[in-house]
Amino acid sequence: MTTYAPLTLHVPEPAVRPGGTPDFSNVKIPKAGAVPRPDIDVDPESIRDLAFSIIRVLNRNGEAAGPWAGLLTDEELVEGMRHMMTLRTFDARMLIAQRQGKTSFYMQHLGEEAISCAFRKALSPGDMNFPTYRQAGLLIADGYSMVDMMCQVYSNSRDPLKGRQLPVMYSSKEHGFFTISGNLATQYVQAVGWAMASAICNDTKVAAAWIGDGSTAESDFHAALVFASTYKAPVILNIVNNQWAISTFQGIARGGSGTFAARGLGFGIPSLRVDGNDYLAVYAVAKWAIERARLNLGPTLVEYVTYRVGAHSTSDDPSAYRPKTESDAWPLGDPIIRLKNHLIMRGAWSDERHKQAEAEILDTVIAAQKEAESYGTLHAGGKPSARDMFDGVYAEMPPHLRRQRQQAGV
Amino acid sequence: MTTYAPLTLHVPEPAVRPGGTPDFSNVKIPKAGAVPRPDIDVDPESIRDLAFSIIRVLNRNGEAAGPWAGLLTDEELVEGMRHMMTLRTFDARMLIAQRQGKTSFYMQHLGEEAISCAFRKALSPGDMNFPTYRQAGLLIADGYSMVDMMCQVYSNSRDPLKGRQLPVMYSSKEHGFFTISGNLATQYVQAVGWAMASAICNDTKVAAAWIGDGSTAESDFHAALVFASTYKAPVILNIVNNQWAISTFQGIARGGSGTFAARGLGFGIPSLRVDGNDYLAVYAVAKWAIERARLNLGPTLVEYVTYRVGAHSTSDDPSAYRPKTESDAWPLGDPIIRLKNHLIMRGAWSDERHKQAEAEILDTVIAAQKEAESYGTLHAGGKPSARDMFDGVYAEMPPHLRRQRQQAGV
Amino acid sequence: MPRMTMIEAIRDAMDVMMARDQRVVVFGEDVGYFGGVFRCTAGLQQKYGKTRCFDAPINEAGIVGAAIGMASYGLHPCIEIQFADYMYPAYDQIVSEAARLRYRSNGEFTCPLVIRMPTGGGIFGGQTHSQSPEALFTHVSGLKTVVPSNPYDAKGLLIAAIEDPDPVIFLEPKRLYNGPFDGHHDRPITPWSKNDLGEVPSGHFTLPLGKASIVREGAAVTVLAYGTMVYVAQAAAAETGVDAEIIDLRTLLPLDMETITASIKKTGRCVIVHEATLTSGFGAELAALVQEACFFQLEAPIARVTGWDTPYPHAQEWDYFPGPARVGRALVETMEA
Amino acid sequence: MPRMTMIEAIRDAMDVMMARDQRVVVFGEDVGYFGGVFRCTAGLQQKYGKTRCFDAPINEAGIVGAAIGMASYGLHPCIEIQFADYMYPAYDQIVSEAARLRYRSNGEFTCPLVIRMPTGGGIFGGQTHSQSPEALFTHVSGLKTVVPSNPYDAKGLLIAAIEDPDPVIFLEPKRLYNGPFDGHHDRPITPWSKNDLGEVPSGHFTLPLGKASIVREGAAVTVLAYGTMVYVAQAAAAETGVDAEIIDLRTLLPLDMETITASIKKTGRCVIVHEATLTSGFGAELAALVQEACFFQLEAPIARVTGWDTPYPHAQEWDYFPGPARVGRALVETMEA
Ligand SMILES: Cc1ncc(C[n+]2csc(CCOP(=O)(O)OP(=O)(O)O)c2C)c(N)n1
Ligand SMILES: Cc1ncc(C[n+]2csc(CCOP(=O)(O)OP(=O)(O)O)c2C)c(N)n1
Ligand SMILES: [Mg+2]
Ligand SMILES: [Mg+2]
Repeated sequence: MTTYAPLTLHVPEPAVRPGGTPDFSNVKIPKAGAVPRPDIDVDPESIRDLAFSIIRVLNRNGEAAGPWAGLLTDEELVEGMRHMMTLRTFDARMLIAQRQGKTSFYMQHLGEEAISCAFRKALSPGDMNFPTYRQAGLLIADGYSMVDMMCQVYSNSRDPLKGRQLPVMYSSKEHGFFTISGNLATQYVQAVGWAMASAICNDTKVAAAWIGDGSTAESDFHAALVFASTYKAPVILNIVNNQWAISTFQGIARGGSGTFAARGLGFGIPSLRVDGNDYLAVYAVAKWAIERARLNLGPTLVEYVTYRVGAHSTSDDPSAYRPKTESDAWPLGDPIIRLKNHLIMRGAWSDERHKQAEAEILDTVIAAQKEAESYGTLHAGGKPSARDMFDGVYAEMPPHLRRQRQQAGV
Repeated sequence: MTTYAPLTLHVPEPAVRPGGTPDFSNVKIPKAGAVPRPDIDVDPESIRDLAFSIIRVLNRNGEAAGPWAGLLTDEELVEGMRHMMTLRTFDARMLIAQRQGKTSFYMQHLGEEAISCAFRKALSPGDMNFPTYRQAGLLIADGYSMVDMMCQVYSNSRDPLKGRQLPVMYSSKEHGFFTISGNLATQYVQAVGWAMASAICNDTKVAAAWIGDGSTAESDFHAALVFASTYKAPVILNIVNNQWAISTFQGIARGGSGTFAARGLGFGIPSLRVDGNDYLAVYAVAKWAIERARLNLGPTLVEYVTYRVGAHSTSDDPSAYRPKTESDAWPLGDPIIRLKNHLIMRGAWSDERHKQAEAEILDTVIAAQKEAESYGTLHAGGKPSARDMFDGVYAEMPPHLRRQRQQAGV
Repeated sequence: MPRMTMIEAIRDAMDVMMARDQRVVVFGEDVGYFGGVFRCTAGLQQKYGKTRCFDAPINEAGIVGAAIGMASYGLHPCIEIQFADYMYPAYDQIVSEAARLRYRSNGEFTCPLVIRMPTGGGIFGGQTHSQSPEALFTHVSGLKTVVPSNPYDAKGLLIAAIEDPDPVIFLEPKRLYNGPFDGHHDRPITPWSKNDLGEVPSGHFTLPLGKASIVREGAAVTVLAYGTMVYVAQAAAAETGVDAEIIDLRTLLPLDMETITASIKKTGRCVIVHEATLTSGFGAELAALVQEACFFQLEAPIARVTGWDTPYPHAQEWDYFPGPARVGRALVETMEA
Repeated sequence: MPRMTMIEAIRDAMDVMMARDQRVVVFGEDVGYFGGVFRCTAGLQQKYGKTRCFDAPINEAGIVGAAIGMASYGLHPCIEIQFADYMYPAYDQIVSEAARLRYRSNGEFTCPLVIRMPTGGGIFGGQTHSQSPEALFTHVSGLKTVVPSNPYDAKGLLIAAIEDPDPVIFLEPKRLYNGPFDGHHDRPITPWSKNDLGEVPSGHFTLPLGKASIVREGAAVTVLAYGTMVYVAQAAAAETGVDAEIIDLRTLLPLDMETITASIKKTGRCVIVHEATLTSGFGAELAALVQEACFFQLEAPIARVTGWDTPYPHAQEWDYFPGPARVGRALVETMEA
């Protein structure tokens, strides 16, 4: 009989840890424009390789290249850039506010702004997103009131959610933004159910599910893919791969598959990877996937390759687990700078206009913040009442809750 | 703006329902011997097509063909056939016993005998199976006492599990057979954990996880693949695709992927499909996968293509949801007949020897049954005590349970 | 009035609602073409088409999760979990999502969803086909929990549940599907066709969620029970001769404390019966509430008769099941205390 | 004796056990290189290598499921669920598998497994970082449930849990990680380094699972509490002047009924305090047991002071949290009843 060497457990590790030199040489990045654009009714089997590539439009010179380019006008691109800048400014202000003790917690989008901002523009009114906590761009790009957002962050007297939810867990039916759950991945399959309902009702609305790289490991991810695949639900299954899940690098969730998009292959779902820091590429792929859904061709899985430049949340300090300069080494650059360069190259933008826009946006955000703070912050000023705490557990308050509210004396 | 046609929900349906003519023309069956046998350390990416083919050894003429053939001696094959015949006879007797009211419930293997019987022979002592309720061949082929199995089925005074478990939910650590759970899929990821433990301890034992086609839809299936892929656990991930999950055809679990083996592709796990009614093919593929695991090359996913000829369980009547003659039309034949023909062709067997073996086996099974029944059946004769019910909830009985046992007066 | 089994009454409730309301959809494992392993949805796919009644993949989290998405869209899903023992994979979706959707979105998104599941033992189903997990639902704010004990109630309560704007857990004691069962497993069984409670109005009618029913009036001791235990309690009262007032709770949450309190103020004694394990079972909550509301009227400790704190065994089913002998003993002891 | 925070004591318990026993492995989300979001496992990977302490994918069912497989192999996993609020996806593995392995295999396969999870509110964590799901564990036969309230207990109980041959749920009140907390959120916080209970022996020692501790002797009323509520109860007693005997249960299951009963037979009154929602909370079981064991000694209804039956809100955290004012009121009312 053969004798075998002892087994050993493989525990994946990121290439570099604090103290080391950032290294993304393992991230294979195809040239902008290199990946073909398949027909909308393509056989998923024939585009398996798209799950292992990266669809890119903007090249290093800021030019738009290839078959996925050419969908947006200058005005639309300028608007897109304003959305991203607004989101970044919003984040910066709320981070400071949190540090000032005006709220308990905040989560920013730094480096990932293109994804939610561009995706929103590819949707139609009536469509529904089932977002995670890192897609506020869906709201900004749809014109949701920043004051309302801030009131939610502050849990103040005008908080649309009456102080019940953790900051950034927004909800806006009107803006196609499903109430965020703090529990990871749970909403991925709800998005599929919502899309199935649209099909059952013979409507034309589509749903977009959102999840992070780390959260694809959750079992609800599987439930979503099974249901989407079986019932060909009109849903876009978005995976935002920002390389990190708190302190855990994406290799722990991804394991031996080269990419997260590969997960879709086992379900016969067309699975694409896209440069998540490229507004044009995100928009183009989103458009393609949304069109497929709306034409009843079923689900599409999209992996957005990006990098979480900031901390996971205000409770996190990434210098404990990754090199401080890792984000500088990230090869896909910054989504705002890349779009800015493209617009300048197109002659539709300039450094001065950019500075001016920055100033304007800062003013707008500060004005919103002033207004929001006039309605209170977490520990000061107006706040939701204790009575609000008892409302809305049920449509009609049952006797035991009424009794408890009485006991609470509110 | 484009106007879109109303969406519609796609609900998959089997090709035929009762009243229709069975039709398996959609099942593409490659020739025996046609599928190559990759090197044991093959790059999973390079054998993706194996997830869409079927590895077969025995052809229509009963010959063994191709690169997966030639692993077993005549004696081993005869032994394998005896195991399958024993399992089939065991099932037949227990089915009758259930109908006679000697137990509450039974589940048979009809048509699927090759899978567990052949797989067990490819394992080594110390390896562990995490089976479902349809792999009793793992016990039969390992020489576990049929009397003990029957005592479990009867929940009698000699039931090794003291009447606590539903019939067929065997447990035998000695025979590498993990205690079966009535809950589907839960044990798939436990198998991965067990395999990880073997690697953590630098042992050389491997684990085999088992699941049915329908149960791959469960979320724990995903958990298992994620953990197996990430930690390269020494585990074989078996999927028994017998076409049905109670009344539900496999298309509901499978959705748009062509096969169940395809599920492994998204995890970088080598994924093979094999003719589950071909003892030689099952053995060969099991051997390959087990060798990979033991050489620390990580997990392998194997889909066994077979057909559940009998009812799901004694509580089920399949004529309500599929044509009565569907099993006759099943293109992969019967595992016992196919192995018998092969052995006869090899000159190692004959019709007479087969009949004789049948008679011998029946005698052995009847003798075991007599002995088992002498220890009681569910409603008559010896039975586990009510005291047994209170034991083993914890290693040591806590005070509240002692009090309850007292109250019960046992 | 037509006579129905509990299965037929449940099916009829869904049938009535699917006919009245396009928003009602039904799905679950084996519920489509086949009509469910207990046949509760038989014929519905044929009648309403396969986009309103269909088979689901075996993924309870997915079934509930997809249903939540549908409910938030505006549908009213009425879904089946094949056995209550298999609801655990869906527990996160139920607790963290269905139950809190309305609250956390301040009413923007709601979840009108009914989750049906067969519950309880008495059919030799062993550990994984016998459980009674009601206490795991009553602990969760935002859920309602219903346990009918007869065909009439089952239909009226199920229609009310489907019409309810919030998630309702609908637990169906499977031992009652075909007839009442008083725990005397060795005696012949009476089908619902021979029982008045098998008389079920056709068409639409509802029973309010949150109203108990007094199934036996009595002066000596109040028995709180639901599901199968309602019949066991009746047998125990008959056999011991204890003049028990037996209350069938029907809805565990919201709970009909008015009816309970009134009865105990009258009798001064209380016995609680359920099939689930004792510790942290729903009986604990009942005992806590009763002693709080009726402390000064109580003349004896509140007794609980329940399943033991062990998994539900296969062979020892009748040792585990809280049958009429055990309930009877508790009645007598409570009278003597 | 060294002074430790509760985090350090918990880490020390794992450290001691990993050094003594090769079978002890530690894993969970972010517990490897980084050492856990609450830093409970900091340094363990460095010390014991990454096959004994490692990061897990974000899949709680997978974490528990894999750990069950490891435990059945012979390891003693001590795993972390990042917040108790995220244990629901693993609930099936805990209830249907870990808890029943020994029973259903008649002892052939066992599950020596500790599942640690931070629990409770008080850190503005909102609905999904504040829950106290202990009652969902105490209802499940086969599990033990432990809730330490200070560094000393945390270490002794965690070592006992790791050495236990059966699955133990180890709930860590996160509000106590860095110091005791009596509910006066507007007052400065005392760290464990200034508290005697922060004195923790180095090396190996255990406290038995199933033994409560009397943290304040008193004659007027017995308070049953655990975790954070132990300090709230102490504050309430001090502030109302009610001579309460306060029992820190430490282990909910097995429960130390002896200590409880002895105290209530002495005081004749009982107030139960927990942070979890009221209905079907563990307080219900306590009330049911107490009224059963001490019916004839009780002079007033048993009161429960708990979180309300709503999700744990963000802004209204201190309206939800059962603070010293509410507990004090219950003490006074119970004395006056
Ligand atoms: C069910 C569940 N488990 C764990 C957590 C704690 N948690 C919050 S965010 C997070 C990391 C998520 O990473 P990823 O999915 O990559 O998203 P990202 O934060 O990078 O956008 C974890 C583990 C949670 N919220 N829910
Ligand atoms: C979690 C869970 N859900 C549902 C069931 C009920 N159930 C038992 S067997 C079965 C069908 C399983 O089909 P498959 O996985 O194909 O295995 P097969 O019976 O064909 O071998 C179902 C739905 C269960 N046992 N556990
Ligand atoms: Mg991430
Ligand atoms: Mg099957």
